[in-house]
Amino acid sequence: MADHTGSKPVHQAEYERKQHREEMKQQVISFVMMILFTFVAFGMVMAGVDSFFVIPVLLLLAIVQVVFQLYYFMHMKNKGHDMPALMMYGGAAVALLTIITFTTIIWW
Amino acid sequence: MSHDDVLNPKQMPHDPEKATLEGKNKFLGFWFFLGGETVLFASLFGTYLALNGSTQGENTPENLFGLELVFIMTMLLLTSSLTSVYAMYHMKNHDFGKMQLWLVITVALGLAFLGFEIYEFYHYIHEYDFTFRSSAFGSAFYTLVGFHGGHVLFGLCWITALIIRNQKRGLNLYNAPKYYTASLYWHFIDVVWVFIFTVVYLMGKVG
Amino acid sequence: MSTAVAQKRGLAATIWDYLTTVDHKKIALLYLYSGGFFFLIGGLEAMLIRIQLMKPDNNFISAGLYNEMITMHGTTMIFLAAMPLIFALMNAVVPLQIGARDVAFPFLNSLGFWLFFFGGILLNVSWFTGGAPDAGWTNYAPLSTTSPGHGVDYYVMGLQISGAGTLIAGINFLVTIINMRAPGMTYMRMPLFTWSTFVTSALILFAFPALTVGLFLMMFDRMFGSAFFDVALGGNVIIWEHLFWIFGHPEVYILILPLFGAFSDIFSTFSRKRLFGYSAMVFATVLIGFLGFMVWAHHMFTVGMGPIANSIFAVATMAIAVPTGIKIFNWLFTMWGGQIKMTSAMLWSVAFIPSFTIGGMTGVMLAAAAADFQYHDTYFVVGHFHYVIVGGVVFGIFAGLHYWWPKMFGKVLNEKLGKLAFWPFFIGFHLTFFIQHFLGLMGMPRRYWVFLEGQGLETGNLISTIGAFFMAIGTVIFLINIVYTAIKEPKVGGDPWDARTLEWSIPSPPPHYNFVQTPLVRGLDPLWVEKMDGKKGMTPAEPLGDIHMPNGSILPFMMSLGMFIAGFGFIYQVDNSSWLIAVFIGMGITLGSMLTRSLKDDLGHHIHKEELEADIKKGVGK
Amino acid sequence: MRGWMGKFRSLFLFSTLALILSGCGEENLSALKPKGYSAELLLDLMLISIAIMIFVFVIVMAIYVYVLVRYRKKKGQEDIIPKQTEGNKALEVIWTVIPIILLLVLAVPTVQATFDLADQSTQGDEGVLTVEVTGNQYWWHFNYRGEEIATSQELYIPTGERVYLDMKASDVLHSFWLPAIAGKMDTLPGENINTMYLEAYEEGVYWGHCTELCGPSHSLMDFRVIAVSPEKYDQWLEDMKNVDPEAQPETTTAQEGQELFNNNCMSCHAIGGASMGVGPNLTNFGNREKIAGILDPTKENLVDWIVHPDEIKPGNKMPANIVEPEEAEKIADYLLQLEHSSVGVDAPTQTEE
Ligand code: HEA
Ligand code: HEA
Ligand SMILES: [Cu+2]
Repeated sequence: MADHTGSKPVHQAEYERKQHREEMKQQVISFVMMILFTFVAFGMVMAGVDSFFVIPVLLLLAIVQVVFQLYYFMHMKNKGHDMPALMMYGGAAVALLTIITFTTIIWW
Repeated sequence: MSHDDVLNPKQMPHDPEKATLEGKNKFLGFWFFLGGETVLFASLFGTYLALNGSTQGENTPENLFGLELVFIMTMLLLTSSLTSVYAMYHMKNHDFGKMQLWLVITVALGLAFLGFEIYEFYHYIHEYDFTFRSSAFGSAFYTLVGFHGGHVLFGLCWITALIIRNQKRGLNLYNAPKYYTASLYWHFIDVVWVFIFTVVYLMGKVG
Repeated sequence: MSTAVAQKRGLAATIWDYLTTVDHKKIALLYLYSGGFFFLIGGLEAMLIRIQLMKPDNNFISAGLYNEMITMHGTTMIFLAAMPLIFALMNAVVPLQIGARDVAFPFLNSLGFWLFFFGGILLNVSWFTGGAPDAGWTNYAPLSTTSPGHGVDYYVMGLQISGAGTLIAGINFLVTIINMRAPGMTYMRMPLFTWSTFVTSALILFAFPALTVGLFLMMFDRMFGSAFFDVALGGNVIIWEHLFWIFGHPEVYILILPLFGAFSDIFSTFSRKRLFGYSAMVFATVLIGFLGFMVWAHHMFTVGMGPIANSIFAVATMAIAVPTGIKIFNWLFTMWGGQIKMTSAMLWSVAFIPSFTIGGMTGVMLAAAAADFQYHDTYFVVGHFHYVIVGGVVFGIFAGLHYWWPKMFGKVLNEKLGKLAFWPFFIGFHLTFFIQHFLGLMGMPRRYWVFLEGQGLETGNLISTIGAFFMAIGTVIFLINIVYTAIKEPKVGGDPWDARTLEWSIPSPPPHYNFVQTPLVRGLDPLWVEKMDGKKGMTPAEPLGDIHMPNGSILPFMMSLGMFIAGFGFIYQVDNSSWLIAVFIGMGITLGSMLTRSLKDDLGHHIHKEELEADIKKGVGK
Repeated sequence: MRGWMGKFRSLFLFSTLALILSGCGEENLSALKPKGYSAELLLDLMLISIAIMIFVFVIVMAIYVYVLVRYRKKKGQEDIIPKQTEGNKALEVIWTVIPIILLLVLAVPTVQATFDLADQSTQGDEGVLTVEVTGNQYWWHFNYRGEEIATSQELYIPTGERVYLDMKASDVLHSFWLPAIAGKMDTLPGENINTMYLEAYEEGVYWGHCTELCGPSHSLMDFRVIAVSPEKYDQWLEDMKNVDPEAQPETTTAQEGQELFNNNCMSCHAIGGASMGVGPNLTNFGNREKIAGILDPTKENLVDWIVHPDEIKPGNKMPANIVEPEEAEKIADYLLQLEHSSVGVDAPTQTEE
């Protein structure tokens, strides 16, 4: 496909590309972090670390990973994402309540 | 904006996925859908957590799950998330060819993931006689992980359809939002998987 | 306008037009007709219930049939009558109130309707195939998982399909309200009906997925042998109750909030005053929506969750009285100092205040967890929820229909008949349901096919039944009014009520592109603002130009039809696996239609400036 | 806490309210005529809440009526435009704060009562009775823990002391409601046991209902609780423990009935003993208040029931037509003479007017 940016002022197109590259760099970094976290998580379990300690850490690692996904991969950190963020937080809040319920009072 | 501008834009804007009103709507609507999906998966996770002790015998999470396979699957899916980020990167740079290429790679990784998952299920059913019907734990496990697998399958079909449909005509303002939402969906699948491997497999193994 | 054209083209063309329409105003009519139809069915079921309970040990309908009756009455009224009627109002009004030409997703809007419609039909088919669902509208396991026959299967598939439609409708309204507002229509200038639609849609988005999951689990248990609710295999029946109420409690606010919005608009219009405490009203709406997610377990006080959980949920539930009270008082003070005009719409709204207040107060009484050990599953609860639902939701729907009827049909519903319908309904309503609180406390549980002689329950039940007949009379007069109005009443202009919001600035009914030129909004109650400035109508925000509109499509209908067919397949494959063919055919149609939708470009069409000018000349686009 | 709530009740509004409400309903069935600790506690709580509600309602209605009378549109007002008030901070604060206070007033006794009713501190103590309750489609079974006896449909308790109920269901959900003595509690199938307690003040026969939809005959799943003085209760226990299931009836028809009963019915039912079968335990049947929980205890009704249980309680598990009507008459003779204990027979019932 032809490059349409030709008709834009060159410096702006250049600027945008640069910006995209910058963002891509962040994304690669978050990817590396995610992989790292995954290694740590699996490593801890395989090494048989005490479950009392491991479970909160596992959950924490998962949440951080998901934040990376949402904010970097899915661009929630960028502007124009207020409403998506609001609705994701809404969903997360209901999700949290649901999970708390199902792990506590479901056992009567 | 005339139809021609949408299908053959004279100039690609900065965010092609949000250049048209339809694009903006799709973008927002899809995010909201994901907000709803969050609750959907939370309900499934909740059910799983409530029932994962109801194993009715030897087929407990500790005895069943093998972490090697899950680790490979995790790597595949995480990587596919990155490749779809690359695809979107090229979309923003208006490089259609590269975008398609990265999406093809994404699909390939997704397929591999799905293959492993099917193998895993097959393995449980035939080696361990552990099925959807054997216990409440079985039902909850296959439902949760299966729902995720179903999402993967749907995502693969969707992205493949987009790749094929647009191969000849390139990026435009009509299909850019479609690509973008498909990639959001794909990331979300990855988000869910992060919790699955943590809550189901790792925590199951820890006991 | 388009209906007139269609009439010339004949019936088949009209039907085709409605099957393929993506115009929110026509979809509103579809919701209205089908919701109204289901309301009559649900009402008929209610009458049969009341006749059965007219006297002790009655044998008018059999025990099994009675359970089917209450289940279908509850399910039909909530999912197939109240919600669609609310969607009818939302579709007819919200885009106009924010100055939009259409909703954000016209195609999905149509899909949402057809899914609801086919889901509702599927549910009601069960009457003719050997038994309707009979485990109550709450469908508690394991009564539901072990219920013989296919009744509960219909419940599961029917609600699953129509629930998907509702979710789609919710997302559609959210995006419409965020993205499609006319210039100057800031969030804090949106009419309360639009605001409450927004909050309601958010509730739908977060509440329905829990129902979806619950229904899937129920479906797997009943049709594919899983063990979620099978205690013999380690299942847990309480999971269903939680999932149902995580959805179910927000659902009751999904029902009432839009009508709170409608009442706000109506009180303000017919008092000729701006809404008192607008920002407090918005805040209260949001707060009710928010708190609505934290109280679901008040339906489960007697399940044995323990005193800690019961106390937490009791206090959380009581908290909702505060924002609701804020609303009640703001409405009263909207009327304070105004010029109250008692139109039929206003009459229903005015009647709502004491009725709903009583219902809300019995709600707070129920929330006192310990006391609920006496109230729960008795007629006290039946009294409570009909007070809020009939006195709030149904009154609100009647009020809203009276108020917006001219916008939808171009004619004001006959006022005399309107009031004539109101009085028997209003009196009958209190007769039917007030006494039920006492019946409950005197020892009458709900869902009782018969009550026995000599327990002191005879008189109360008889009064209640008589009241129901009054309500039926009121309903019938309302129907007569519709027909009478269609035949006899004259056409009216765009603004018959001297109203305040944007929808009244355009003709009744509006042309299918709504606004010839998008209006410029300069304040809360935009039309009122212009009128006070001595202007006749809105100032346009754009020059006259081509208008982009979506194309109609039959695909939403086809997708829903596919689901309908697949639904039968799922239900009957338990008996005979050759029914799986129906699953494949149905899903094939649905997925094929989806594929077609995504492969075929559909960019909509343009209405050209010249046509618009011609319309204006004919007096359409003023 | 009963103390201060009891005092509350002597307040004027309360006593009037209580008086008006107690006009409603039958003795021993109505939640408005409490005859036991929990029911009384709950009535007090209800009265507090009703008082608050009446207070709120009066205020709302006062404003409402005033507004509707005062501000109706009058002729000749067309040109006058009402003042477009935006709101009023002071008013808004008032109608936010006052409800909050009222709700707190309600919340405190609510929480107290909730914990009070969940109290299990004396369960298992020496001399404290626990009954294991099982809900079945469509009958109730009561097992007296540690006593090796059981009853169905009718629960005997001593007055003036707490009796704990450990409750579960054998098939679907049920709920045990005894309005005049206590509230209700669901019974669930599976592992879970719910516990509540009863404390009856007076001797009497109290009427209970199932309040969780459990199938077609849900409305027919009634039961009785017979409260007798502790001495009589001990007597009853004695009688029940000495039941001889094999005992020969006096009349010949009843003897034939016994034979028939043993051959046809014993696989599901029992007489004496403490086990729960597929059907109710029929010990002391001749002294039952009701047959199957709902029918008056006449021979005619019993024969009807034995031949066509499905017509009387649709969907119940007792098969129809296992015996001929003539045989059923004999079985009825046998069952109706099963009078193992006369304790409670004279306890005041509700419906004899
Ligand atoms: C439109 C529907 C609707 C609405 C709006 C409500 C509103 C409320 N409901 Fe209701 N409810 C139902 C529909 C609804 N409900 C249904 C269908 C069921 C039964 C389902 C089933 O089992 O089948 C049910 C059941 C139900 C229960 C369970 C009962 C049981 O099964 O044992 C409870 C318990 O807490 C409850 C509480 C409340 C409360 C506290 C409110 C509050 O939101 C009310 C708030 C309003 C007011 C309080 C009035 C105005 C306020 C003032 C004037 C301010 C001052 C007031 C005070 C200080 C008190 N409801
Ligand atoms: C939106 C919700 C809604 C509405 C509007 C109503 C409206 C009515 N309901 Fe209710 N009801 C429920 C929701 C609703 N209900 C729910 C959720 C339950 C619980 C179910 C369960 O336990 O699972 C319930 C249960 C319920 C019961 C308790 C049953 C039991 O526990 O055993 C009763 C009994 O009186 C009752 C009565 C009524 C009556 C008399 C009306 C009246 O207001 C109806 C008025 C309307 C009419 C009277 C229509 C008149 C029209 C005609 C007669 C013309 C017919 C013509 C044609 C069909 C062509 N309902
Ligand atoms: Cu609720």
